[in-house]
Amino acid sequence: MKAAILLFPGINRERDMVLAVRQSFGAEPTVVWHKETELPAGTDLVILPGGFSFGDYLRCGAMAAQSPIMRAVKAHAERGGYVLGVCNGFQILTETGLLPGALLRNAGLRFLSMDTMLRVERNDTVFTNKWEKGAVFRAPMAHGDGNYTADEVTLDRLEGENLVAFRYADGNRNGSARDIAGIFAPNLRVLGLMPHPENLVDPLMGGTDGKPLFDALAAA
Amino acid sequence: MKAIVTVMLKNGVLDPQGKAIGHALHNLGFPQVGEVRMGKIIELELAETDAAKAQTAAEDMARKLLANTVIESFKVEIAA
Amino acid sequence: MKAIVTVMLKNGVLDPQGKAIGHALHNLGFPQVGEVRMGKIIELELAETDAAKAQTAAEDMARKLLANTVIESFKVEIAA
Amino acid sequence: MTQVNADLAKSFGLNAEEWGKVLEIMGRTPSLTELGIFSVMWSEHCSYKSSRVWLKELPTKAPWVIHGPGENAGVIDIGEGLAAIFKMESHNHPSFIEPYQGAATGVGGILRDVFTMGARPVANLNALRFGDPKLPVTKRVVDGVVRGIGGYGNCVGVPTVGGEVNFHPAYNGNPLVNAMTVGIAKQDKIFLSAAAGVGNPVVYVGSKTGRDGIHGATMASTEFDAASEDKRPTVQVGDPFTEKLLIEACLELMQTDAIVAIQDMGAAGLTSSSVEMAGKGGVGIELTLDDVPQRETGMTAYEMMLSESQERMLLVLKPERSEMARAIIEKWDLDYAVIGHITDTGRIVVKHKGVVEADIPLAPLSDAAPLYRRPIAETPKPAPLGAVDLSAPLDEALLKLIASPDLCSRRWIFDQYDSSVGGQTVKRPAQADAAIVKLEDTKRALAVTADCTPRYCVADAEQGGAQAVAEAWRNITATGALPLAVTDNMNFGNPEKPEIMGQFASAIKGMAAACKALDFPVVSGNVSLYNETEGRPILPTPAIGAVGVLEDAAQAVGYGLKPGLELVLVGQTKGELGRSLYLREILGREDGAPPVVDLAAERKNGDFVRTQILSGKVTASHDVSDGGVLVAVAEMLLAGEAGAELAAEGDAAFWFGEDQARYVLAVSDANALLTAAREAGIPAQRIGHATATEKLTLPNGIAISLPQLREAHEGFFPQWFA
Ligand SMILES: Nc1ncnc2c1ncn2[C@@H]1O[C@H](COP(=O)(O)OP(=O)(O)O)[C@@H](O)[C@H]1O
Ligand SMILES: [Mg+2]
Repeated sequence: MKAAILLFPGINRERDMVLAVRQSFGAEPTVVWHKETELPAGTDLVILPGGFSFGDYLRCGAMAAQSPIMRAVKAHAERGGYVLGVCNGFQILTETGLLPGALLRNAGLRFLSMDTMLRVERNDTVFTNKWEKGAVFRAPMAHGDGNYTADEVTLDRLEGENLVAFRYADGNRNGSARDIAGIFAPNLRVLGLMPHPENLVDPLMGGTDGKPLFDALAAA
Repeated sequence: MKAIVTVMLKNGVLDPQGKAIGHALHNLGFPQVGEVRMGKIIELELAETDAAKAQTAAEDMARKLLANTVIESFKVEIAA
Repeated sequence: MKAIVTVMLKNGVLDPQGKAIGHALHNLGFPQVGEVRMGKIIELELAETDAAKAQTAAEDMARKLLANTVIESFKVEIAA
Repeated sequence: MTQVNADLAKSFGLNAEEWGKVLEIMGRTPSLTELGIFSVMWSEHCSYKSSRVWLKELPTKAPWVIHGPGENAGVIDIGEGLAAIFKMESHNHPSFIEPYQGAATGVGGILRDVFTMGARPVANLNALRFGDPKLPVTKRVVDGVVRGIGGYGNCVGVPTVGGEVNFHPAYNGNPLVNAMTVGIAKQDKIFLSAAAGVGNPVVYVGSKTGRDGIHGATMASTEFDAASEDKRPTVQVGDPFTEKLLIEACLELMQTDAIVAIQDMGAAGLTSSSVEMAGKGGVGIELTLDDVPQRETGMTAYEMMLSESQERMLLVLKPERSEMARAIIEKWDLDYAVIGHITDTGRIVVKHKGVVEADIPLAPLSDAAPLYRRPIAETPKPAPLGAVDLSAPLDEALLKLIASPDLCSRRWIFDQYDSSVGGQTVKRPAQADAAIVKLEDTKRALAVTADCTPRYCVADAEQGGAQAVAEAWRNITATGALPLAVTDNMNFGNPEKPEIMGQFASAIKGMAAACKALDFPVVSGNVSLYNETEGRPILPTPAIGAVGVLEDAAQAVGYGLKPGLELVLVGQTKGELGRSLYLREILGREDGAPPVVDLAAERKNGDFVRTQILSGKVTASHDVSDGGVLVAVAEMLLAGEAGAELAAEGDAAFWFGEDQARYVLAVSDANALLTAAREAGIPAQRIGHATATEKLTLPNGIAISLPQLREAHEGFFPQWFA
């Protein structure tokens, strides 16, 4: 699997993502500047990492969604390419319309930086097949706007079509609707989630709970 | 001209900031406060002399960037 | 009644958000955009029938909580 | 037109004698812009006029020191061709006026001091002191400061990994916000600020200049009073997004050979950066302000020279590389403008709209800067602690202590700081005595900490100064790392009062002795004076930030306890309760002498502990400081997954005394450790063992359940902000 990591100004977890991908893929991902209009030839997986693209001024992810590279990402997704958005990356995917809903300010209006537990809602996807269904794993979160929201119809559809990827399993700190921490697009090839599996891929940094995500992608 | 774009969360979308402000106002001794909604206001200087054109342009900007119409609604006013 | 409190950064205070929005609008193909300032708007439902009293109360709330008067100024409008 | 005269000079903070010197240097009445330049360069903040004679006493050299004080930040060798670059800086006054922006811009400022030298910032810390938590204003300040530090640090993507927080009524109206940044650079890619090369372009990079913070440097150098309200418009707003761009743009530019010299525009903005760069290089500088990127219309030369708009840098470039540099800066959407050039005149010349607005000889501007050896009055040594009532039950005292604002969990604070961004954080807050941050692509790691105990300093500034250094050294040692160097932030009251200068001088004396004894040189620092409200000074607060190194990050130990381990107390316990938290929180007393700092014992015990850790025999380690041994053990339980049963004999003075140079180590073989200690001549005793139960059993048999302990420890902040 050939991975491209997008770099928008203000993104700050791209190095973390490079480390996680490098470790599982055994190959170096390409980092792509947001002003590019094409993805590198042969890109299978596009990763939108975390951070504060354009300062998250106005709305998280809103300005990044308008970046030139996002047209190529949409085309990639329409072709059935894989896309992973983490934290700000998830926000950018909702702003772009590649995933439904939106991420509002955390219910408590404070930035939340701590470990959280995530439950794997389905394991028959290219992202989650290294976990058991229902498995609970630890993932650090670090966000001010992770409060997932969508209208009831959309939420029901997400549930009905089994598109919820992860739910918070140890309390819902940010106020997300139905404890949703991550969702898939209907083709199961686009995943967005708020917490950071890429920050738990090394025992030295506290554990390897997040590694199955990258191992699964590497094997796909 | 100046365009003033007001962006509010749609009815029915939970407003964590509005809720927190309402709570804080009660604690500060303002029991008369009922629902609170918080939104954004964006003032744009436009190099434009035609109010109708300014209106159209600002609406376009709101749809493309300033508001996320999944959760927000907007309103544009033109001032001289 | 409804009080609408608009809070803007004072003149001369750096507005990083406004700056970034202006920049993004240019990139989106709106060259006519000049200065952009971003502020907050807070809509309060008030259990109050007297407009003058509502105005005073809302101003009080703005001074105490809604605006940071060190760097922001505010304006209150009362709607029915 | 403003009349420039002695009265105006006075309102700018220059006294009659200083004004006389200005006239002598200039040989004429200075222009308003010139007066502004003198007033900020000669302010306490920029000139260190009251503190310089004392700072010279600090040891600053060691074989591993690459650049000591005098540069934007200190630089030390951390092995493998890498350097750690770090400094601490205060933003006290702005943080009281506008807590969010004051703290945020404090973080932004210290980041710039570090990346201007070529380092990628890898860790932020903050040392905070607030007033009485019962006052509503304290809550507002804490909330704003914490949000501001998080708002800025989280956005720029530098993990905030440590810090400290104290409360004391002496900080009412004058909180302390000391921010520290640690960065990493290659030793052969370190950038300095001395300008060179006549004709080389002087380039402005970053945000546009507005009227922000004009006279911020002089404000930071005067006391607070009711009139401070009027100084509010000087508040600066931070733009962390632009800072992030600036970091990336500067680091990218530093990969090339374009830069001759670089300096952030900090306090006194364009004035101090241009004066310092040209002054250090022994050259002259000419600026044309018309080309300065401006955010507002109609700005005057005076305003542009004194503006403290944030997120700006000043560079001297090689002319043939300037177009390439422009391309890099503009790629990051930052302003780039050539605003002058280097000359050989030894003068700073400022032109605006065709008029020479300032023309000042640089050498006298710095050489003739005022330097005061102000009168000092030493604080009398505190009377020895009289009889102390030790009758409070141990369990009740412990629960009360660990729930108190100075000892309770800081989780509510650090949960608002992104501590994992960067993917290198080995030990986060509340896991180890120092935060551990790995150096990417190596096995090495840095250990970083910030420490000071102002309640000791106010009783005995010399002991307090030594203690602050010793505690920082101990915190690094307790992780297994080798302590290398410190940065300091000297926060004191009005230096014109002899008793304040006495505190300052004594603190320096204590710090210097500790730094010498521990081979722990000072490589950078900052002084913040006039920390008073209506004439009442803060507690003397010489905050110490420190950095150590581990050759193998995997060897770092934290203080979380696991069942089955034995607990050994290393170091001598006499039961020193003077100025202890036990005395203050349980008995309502703040008297006696602070604990003695025995630097020889500190060194010996610490070297022993580090050796034990690096030999792999220690599973958990915690230094003993605030609250004494029992609090240390409680913290080890709360950070781990074990209970404990304590066995040592001792009264409250034993369990809560704050004797220095001590550690609690958790090992699987206590006898081996005790034997090794005996052979090294170091006092050590077994005090109990860790259990698989959910409780802490005290020597008297009384047990406290861990949930109860946790509830007491975690309660304060969440309840305060509920
Ligand atoms: N208390 C101190 N101890 C040691 N060095 C200090 C101290 N205070 C300031 N310095 C050093 O003096 C120099 C000037 O400090 P400062 O004006 O705060 O730096 P900057 O201009 O980068 O803000 C720096 O090199 C700093 O490290
Ligand atoms: Mg500097």
